[in-house]
Amino acid sequence: MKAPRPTDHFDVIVVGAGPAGSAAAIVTARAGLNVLLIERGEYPGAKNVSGAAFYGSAILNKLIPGWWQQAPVERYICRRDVILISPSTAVSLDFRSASPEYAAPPYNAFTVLRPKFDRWFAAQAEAAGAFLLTSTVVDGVIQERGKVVGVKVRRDDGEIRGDIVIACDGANSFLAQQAGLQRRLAADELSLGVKEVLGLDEATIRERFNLSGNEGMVLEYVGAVTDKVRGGAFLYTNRNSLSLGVIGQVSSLVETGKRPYDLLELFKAHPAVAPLLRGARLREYSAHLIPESGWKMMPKLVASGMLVAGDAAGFCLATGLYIEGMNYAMQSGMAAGEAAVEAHRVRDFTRHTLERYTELLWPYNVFTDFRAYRHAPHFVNGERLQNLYPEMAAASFERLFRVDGNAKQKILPLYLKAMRQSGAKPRHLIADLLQAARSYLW
Amino acid sequence: MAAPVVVVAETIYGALTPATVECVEEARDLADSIAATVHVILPGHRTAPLADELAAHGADRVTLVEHEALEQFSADGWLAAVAPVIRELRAVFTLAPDSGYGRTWLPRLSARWRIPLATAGIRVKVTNEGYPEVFRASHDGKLHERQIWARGTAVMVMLSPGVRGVGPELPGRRASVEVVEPEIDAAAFRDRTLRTVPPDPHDVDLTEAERIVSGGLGVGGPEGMALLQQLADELEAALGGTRVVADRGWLAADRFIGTTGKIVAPKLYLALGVSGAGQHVAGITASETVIAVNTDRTAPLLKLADLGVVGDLHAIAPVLIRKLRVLRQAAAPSPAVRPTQLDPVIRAPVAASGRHPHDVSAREALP
Amino acid sequence: MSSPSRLLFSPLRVGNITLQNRIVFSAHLTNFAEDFMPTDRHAYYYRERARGGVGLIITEEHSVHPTDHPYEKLIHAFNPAVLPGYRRITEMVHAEGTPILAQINHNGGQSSGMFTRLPAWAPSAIADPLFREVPKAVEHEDIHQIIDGYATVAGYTKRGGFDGVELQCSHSSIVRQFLSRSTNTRTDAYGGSLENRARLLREIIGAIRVAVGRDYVLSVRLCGDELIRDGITIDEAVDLARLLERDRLIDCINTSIGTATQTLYMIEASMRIPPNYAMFIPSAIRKAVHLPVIGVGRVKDPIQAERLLAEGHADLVGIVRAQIADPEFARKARENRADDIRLCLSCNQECVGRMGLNRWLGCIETPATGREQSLGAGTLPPAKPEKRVTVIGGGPAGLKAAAIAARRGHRVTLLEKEDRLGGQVAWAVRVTTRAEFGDIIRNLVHEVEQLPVGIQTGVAATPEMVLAGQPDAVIVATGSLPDRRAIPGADGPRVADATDILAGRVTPGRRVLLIDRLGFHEATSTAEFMAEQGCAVEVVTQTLYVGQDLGVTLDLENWYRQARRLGIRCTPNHSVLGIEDGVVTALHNYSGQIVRFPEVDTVVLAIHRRANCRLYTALKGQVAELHRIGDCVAPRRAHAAIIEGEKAGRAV
Amino acid sequence: MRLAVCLSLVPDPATIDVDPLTGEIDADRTLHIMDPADAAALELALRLRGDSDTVTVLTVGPVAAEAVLREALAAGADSALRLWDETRTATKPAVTSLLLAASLRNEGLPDLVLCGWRSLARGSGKIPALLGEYLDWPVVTDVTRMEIQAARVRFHRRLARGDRSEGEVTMPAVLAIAADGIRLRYASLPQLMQACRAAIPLRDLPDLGLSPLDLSFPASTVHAVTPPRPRPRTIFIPDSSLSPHERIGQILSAGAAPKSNRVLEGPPEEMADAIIAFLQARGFLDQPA
Repeated sequence: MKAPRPTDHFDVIVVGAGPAGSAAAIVTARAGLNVLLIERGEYPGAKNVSGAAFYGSAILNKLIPGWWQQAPVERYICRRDVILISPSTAVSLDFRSASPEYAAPPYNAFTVLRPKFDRWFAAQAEAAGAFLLTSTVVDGVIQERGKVVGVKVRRDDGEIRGDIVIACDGANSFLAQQAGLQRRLAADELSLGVKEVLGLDEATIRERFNLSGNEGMVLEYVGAVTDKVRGGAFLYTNRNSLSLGVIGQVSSLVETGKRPYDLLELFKAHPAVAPLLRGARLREYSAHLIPESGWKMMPKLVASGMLVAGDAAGFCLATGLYIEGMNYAMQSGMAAGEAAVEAHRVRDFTRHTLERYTELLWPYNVFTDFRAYRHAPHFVNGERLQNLYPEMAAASFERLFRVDGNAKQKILPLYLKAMRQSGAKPRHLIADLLQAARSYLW
Repeated sequence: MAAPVVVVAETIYGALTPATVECVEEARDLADSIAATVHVILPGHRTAPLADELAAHGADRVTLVEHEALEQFSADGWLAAVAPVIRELRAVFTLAPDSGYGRTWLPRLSARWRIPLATAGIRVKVTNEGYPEVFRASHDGKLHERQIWARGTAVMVMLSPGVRGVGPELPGRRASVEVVEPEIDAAAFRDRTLRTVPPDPHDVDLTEAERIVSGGLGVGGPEGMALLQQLADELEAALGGTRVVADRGWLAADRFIGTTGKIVAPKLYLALGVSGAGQHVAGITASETVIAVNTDRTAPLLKLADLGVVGDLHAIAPVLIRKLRVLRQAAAPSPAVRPTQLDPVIRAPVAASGRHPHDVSAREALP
Repeated sequence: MSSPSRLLFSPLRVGNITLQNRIVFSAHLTNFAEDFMPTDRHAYYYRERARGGVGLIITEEHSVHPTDHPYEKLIHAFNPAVLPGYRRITEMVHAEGTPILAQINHNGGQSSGMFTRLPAWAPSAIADPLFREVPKAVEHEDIHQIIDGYATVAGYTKRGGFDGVELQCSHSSIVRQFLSRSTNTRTDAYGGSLENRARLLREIIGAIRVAVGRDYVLSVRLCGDELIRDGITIDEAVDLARLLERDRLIDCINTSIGTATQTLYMIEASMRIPPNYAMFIPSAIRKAVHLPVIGVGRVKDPIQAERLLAEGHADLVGIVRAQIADPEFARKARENRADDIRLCLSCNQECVGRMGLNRWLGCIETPATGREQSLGAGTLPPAKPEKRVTVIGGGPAGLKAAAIAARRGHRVTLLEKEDRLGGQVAWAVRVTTRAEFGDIIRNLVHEVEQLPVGIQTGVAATPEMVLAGQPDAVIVATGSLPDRRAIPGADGPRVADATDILAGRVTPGRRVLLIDRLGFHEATSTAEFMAEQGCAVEVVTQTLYVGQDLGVTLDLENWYRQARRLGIRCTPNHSVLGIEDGVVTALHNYSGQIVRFPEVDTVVLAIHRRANCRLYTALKGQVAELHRIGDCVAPRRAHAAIIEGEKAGRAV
Repeated sequence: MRLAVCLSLVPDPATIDVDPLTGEIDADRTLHIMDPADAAALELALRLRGDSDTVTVLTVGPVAAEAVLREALAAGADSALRLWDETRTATKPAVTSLLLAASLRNEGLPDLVLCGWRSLARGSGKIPALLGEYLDWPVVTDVTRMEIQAARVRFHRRLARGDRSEGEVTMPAVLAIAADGIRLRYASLPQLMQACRAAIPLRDLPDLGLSPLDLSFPASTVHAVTPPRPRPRTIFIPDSSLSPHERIGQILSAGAAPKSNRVLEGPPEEMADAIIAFLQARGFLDQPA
């Protein structure tokens, strides 16, 4: 490990050794800058919790070619299910692909266990020359004459000065708020994810999800799985464990008075889910805040001497079809790193020069994706899509496939009957179709 | 005659430690399985009366290593006086309790004589094929390790106390006793034990307390429990109680006795205001002497006690405390044995520690 | 997420299956069979426990041969018609992810020809003390038929979807009779040494392995001490266990104590017998073998079970009556909600008590037991509309009605005139050997405290007070009162009611005569209570013997043992005519003589009570909905009060 | 005064997840920390250090073990040393003690060596005594309190079942600390950053003047790991030579000897005297020896 220069002044201070922080540290360290990477937990990944599905394999491949050969990955994802759930039935769309984009290097996505993955990714930053400082909590930024010049840590004589601070300290970022870049997030802009990791031996996973070798599967559930709470649930297959969790919008949780833990138990007991978990033994339980309303909620990302990236910047796209955070974290981290390197080249760290970061976010397709799907979060969290349509779909399929001697009905009359039963108005349906189209089709 | 199974005994307050008796019984089972004899080595001063107890638990032969300097433990003393006796017996197995004293000198013998030593032993056996086999605890008891050596390897094992429990004495067993008086010079001992101090009743674990004063619903409240605490202090007993008393907060949660609390086996159990419901009684069946005081003549515990007193504890206890105090002062003016107040090392100011990073809980991340 | 019961909920490998926890719902009779076939009742009964989180279920015994039929409702597993019933049971249990074994058995000489009109088969022609019929000493051809029966039935259980079988070699079984010198006096290869006496068992095991193969759990239930003359003792049991382990054909050893037809009271131990009383048996066997060992014997509490595992006495714990009383015992223990478990009283009244009377299995405090399909979990209809319900009386009946009504959503108020809940049960617990009967109230009070029920004690309810609350429905559960009218002179001096003695309202004199017309615990436990305080007690009853119904709850033998120690005189066959100044006169049933008993200091009455229905009659017609439940309808035992409490709670 | 503290890297018990069927530990999810008993020993050493004293920390282990040395340096240790033989993957207590003793002799013998009484890993508790053997020094284990007086150390040590004993030992000596409740102090930022930067010197066998032959000890041949299978404790067994009736009696009374029950009633003075008389009769009131 290259011992960093003994001065207590750093060119770049990155706060938070998650995907965003480590990516920024790698880019800046590779450019020869004197980089400090601070992590609150005993090791990178101790405090980081996310659904552990990583869709940015190709992105990371640019930063670290062939990364999956060295990194601790669980399974490559080549099968995805989206499942509409009602209390007793489930209607699912099953996608499986053996095409090279999915089933051959650089693969499309992986399931990972964050504690192991983050630790490996931060080690790459150290290898690139960044100085990793763990078990240290950053209490705030140091500001002089309206310019961020360092950070204050929760240890004696805990002041470190640096030209640029890149805040990657997760959703509800304390540093961004303290620097005035981000207001406190409202309850409907945040979701609470409650996750469990259940141990299950490899052979049973392969047999139960019919996967062979290192193939992996992602199942995402929408509808009554969260019992009137707006949100969804997921189940990912790891090598010898399952990650499963429930995500509920905080405002909706507060309204319904439901506890996330109860929702998780409800989800695990659902007839479509329980058989998948039989014999699995609880290993870990954790909770995590997810910034969800995307484009609308984007904070100011730049101040003089400071950038915000990753979840701290709200870069978490949850559109029902996609639940992706880690890839955008990495992209924003790399963009912030590049902006910091360029600022150092011109030795100017004012907000004006650092705005380069936001410009870079377009070619890095962070802003492009978020703007394209700016309507999706609102649409996905709509009351009707969350609870009404899944029931309708389940009821109509139930009706469709039941053989009870009565005359068979065509799909449209059947669907209209299901709609009347569930009290949905046709004009709502049309409005929703339009909204869906705007969100996804064009 | 097959090589013996040797046990190195330990004593405290002039009696055999329970862990020693367990080792003798383990040695007896082991010796029976390989048709060997059990040979116990008992270092100390004036320890002859203990030989019969060793025989009753399975010892065939006892060697008393007798010397005044061996009254209190010293590693150098034991190495000088006891090691040669062990060496001479050429034991196939050497057992000893896994105790603080044992861990000071036995590992040195294993290094000197290049004999394997397994500590935190759970069970010692010889497999059907004749290999010495030891199960030991590792990773703080979360795992058991199984170790096997070649046939005929001499093995030393330190057995974890409490692993098998002390069994009943076997009637009619005798052991041949021999005395060895080593020439040793106490002045040359580099380490010495000055005094052994009994446990502090206030924080001893109830399961290990020799004497317990216990309060039930009849105590009436925290003041009643304070009265019982005084009585407990007079008798150098630990304070316990029933579940009801703990539920009402008059007693610490880990001090209630019963099937869902602590199972105790004290020599003296003095219960005041305890009715004796099944759940509680199941926790004290192993008590040697039970005294019960209760206002209700029909209280079940009165019938299970060696001495039952029908009366109000609030009247009887203060009188009892007064009389015990008078008796104690008359008998022994010097204060009861208390450890000298050693300052736990020079107290250097610990760095003004801010909040430890791990104290940051996930909740703080919530809005 | 480590719960205090670390070992109780750690998985264990048994044969080719993995149990999720160490709790076993061990084999016990149910009398659910109809036409000798398994029924839906079995399926729902076992599923309720599987859903409650138990680790392993072992069914009651199924018979392997036509010559085996000691009691009516036995399942004839030798008849292939059992297969649909088997699949129904195993599918419903496996749906909850719980493995299930079938216990298979031949009762041999512990039987008679009553049902089969065939001779009973046994190792030797020694009559069983209970059936008192000399059996036929089986010949070698008969032995081969029995062995084939075992193998065939084992095959059927596998086709029926079971995960394995258990061989009953204790309690009542031809295998036990071959093993025990008390019933096996053969001189051929099947008698004499332990190897010979164990030959039948080892041949059966071999035949079963041929029939079902190695991937099928085979458990053997051995008796550790038959507690009879020349019976099996612990040393033989340990040697037998070593022998079987060396054959390497079995996967697990279950344990037991006593024999079904001589020392049954030591098998299903009542509350008189200390918990863990039989744990020395699995402990000794576990010292000798590496196979998983199941320990059984009045285990009522998860912490007690955890301690047994931690002290190494067993690998698995058989918990039967506690799961008959509360099917969710395992889940509540796993979720650290041990306090919410409805504790079993070990009273034996409605579970094993009904077996002897050829009735289906029930439970004194759980009306759903045996009728899970109609009364089990999830069958409680929500209150529509929600009503204000007033319950008068805090005894078992009132508490149960309040609990059920409140659980359905009614707004319930309960009024009790004493300052403590429990009704008559409060007195029963004063006797040390009956103290655990108080758990029936402890459970109900704990359940009601968790529900929105307004409890007011020390309130003597009057009709005006009840009506003032404008209840939509009233449930009267005011219990019963002493009834002195039945015996002339019973209201005279020096006469007391049994409850007065137990409540301490009356202190008995030195010489006491107790008149018993109930033949049940009220009489015998009061006698014991007084004798322990030094009274000279004589019990007079018109029945054939004192404590006629103690046999049902398996307390008879142990009560008589205690009565003899305390010097209680028992005088049966005397119908009491009257009392006068401490002198009781009675008619001897068979001689017609009038007998005057010597004068005593106190005459105690354990006689029938009368319904306290004053409040009910006063409220009749005044309230829209009025129910009357428990003793205030007709004084009966506690199970009647609980059942009527459930019915009223559901009807409101 | 020169103090040396031996530290070890052990799996954190809170993160150990033992597969109840096979007994294997899931290495992926196991975190490693400085052994709490070693940390207590280090804290005591730091508190003992006077102005002219030095505290050196040593550990035996692969490069990952550097973490404990860095944590020690951050807490204020003066110097750190790692000992390891690259050809090994694991070590045994005898090997660890031999390496430690050799290094202590090489670097110049300290006045006191402190370490934990037993590690949370395999927890043999043999190292202090073995170290004493290889240094020919006296050893004291399970020390809860200590005080240095001239060339001697006064100590309290913990015995079984809550008993304690006081003693003294001449210096130099090896003291194994069992002071649960003492936690290592929390490092300041500059110390932490300096510790992270510090290069940790490594000594292997040649540096210590040892050859692999010295480290060959009679190894146990088979070494299997199983989930804990508790061993049956002693329990009352009815005497099978007695008659069935008597055996049932023993079971009913759970083996307890029948109690000679006596119930008294009377004024408090009388009752107190009766209780005291009873206690004296049973020997509870005569002074302990």
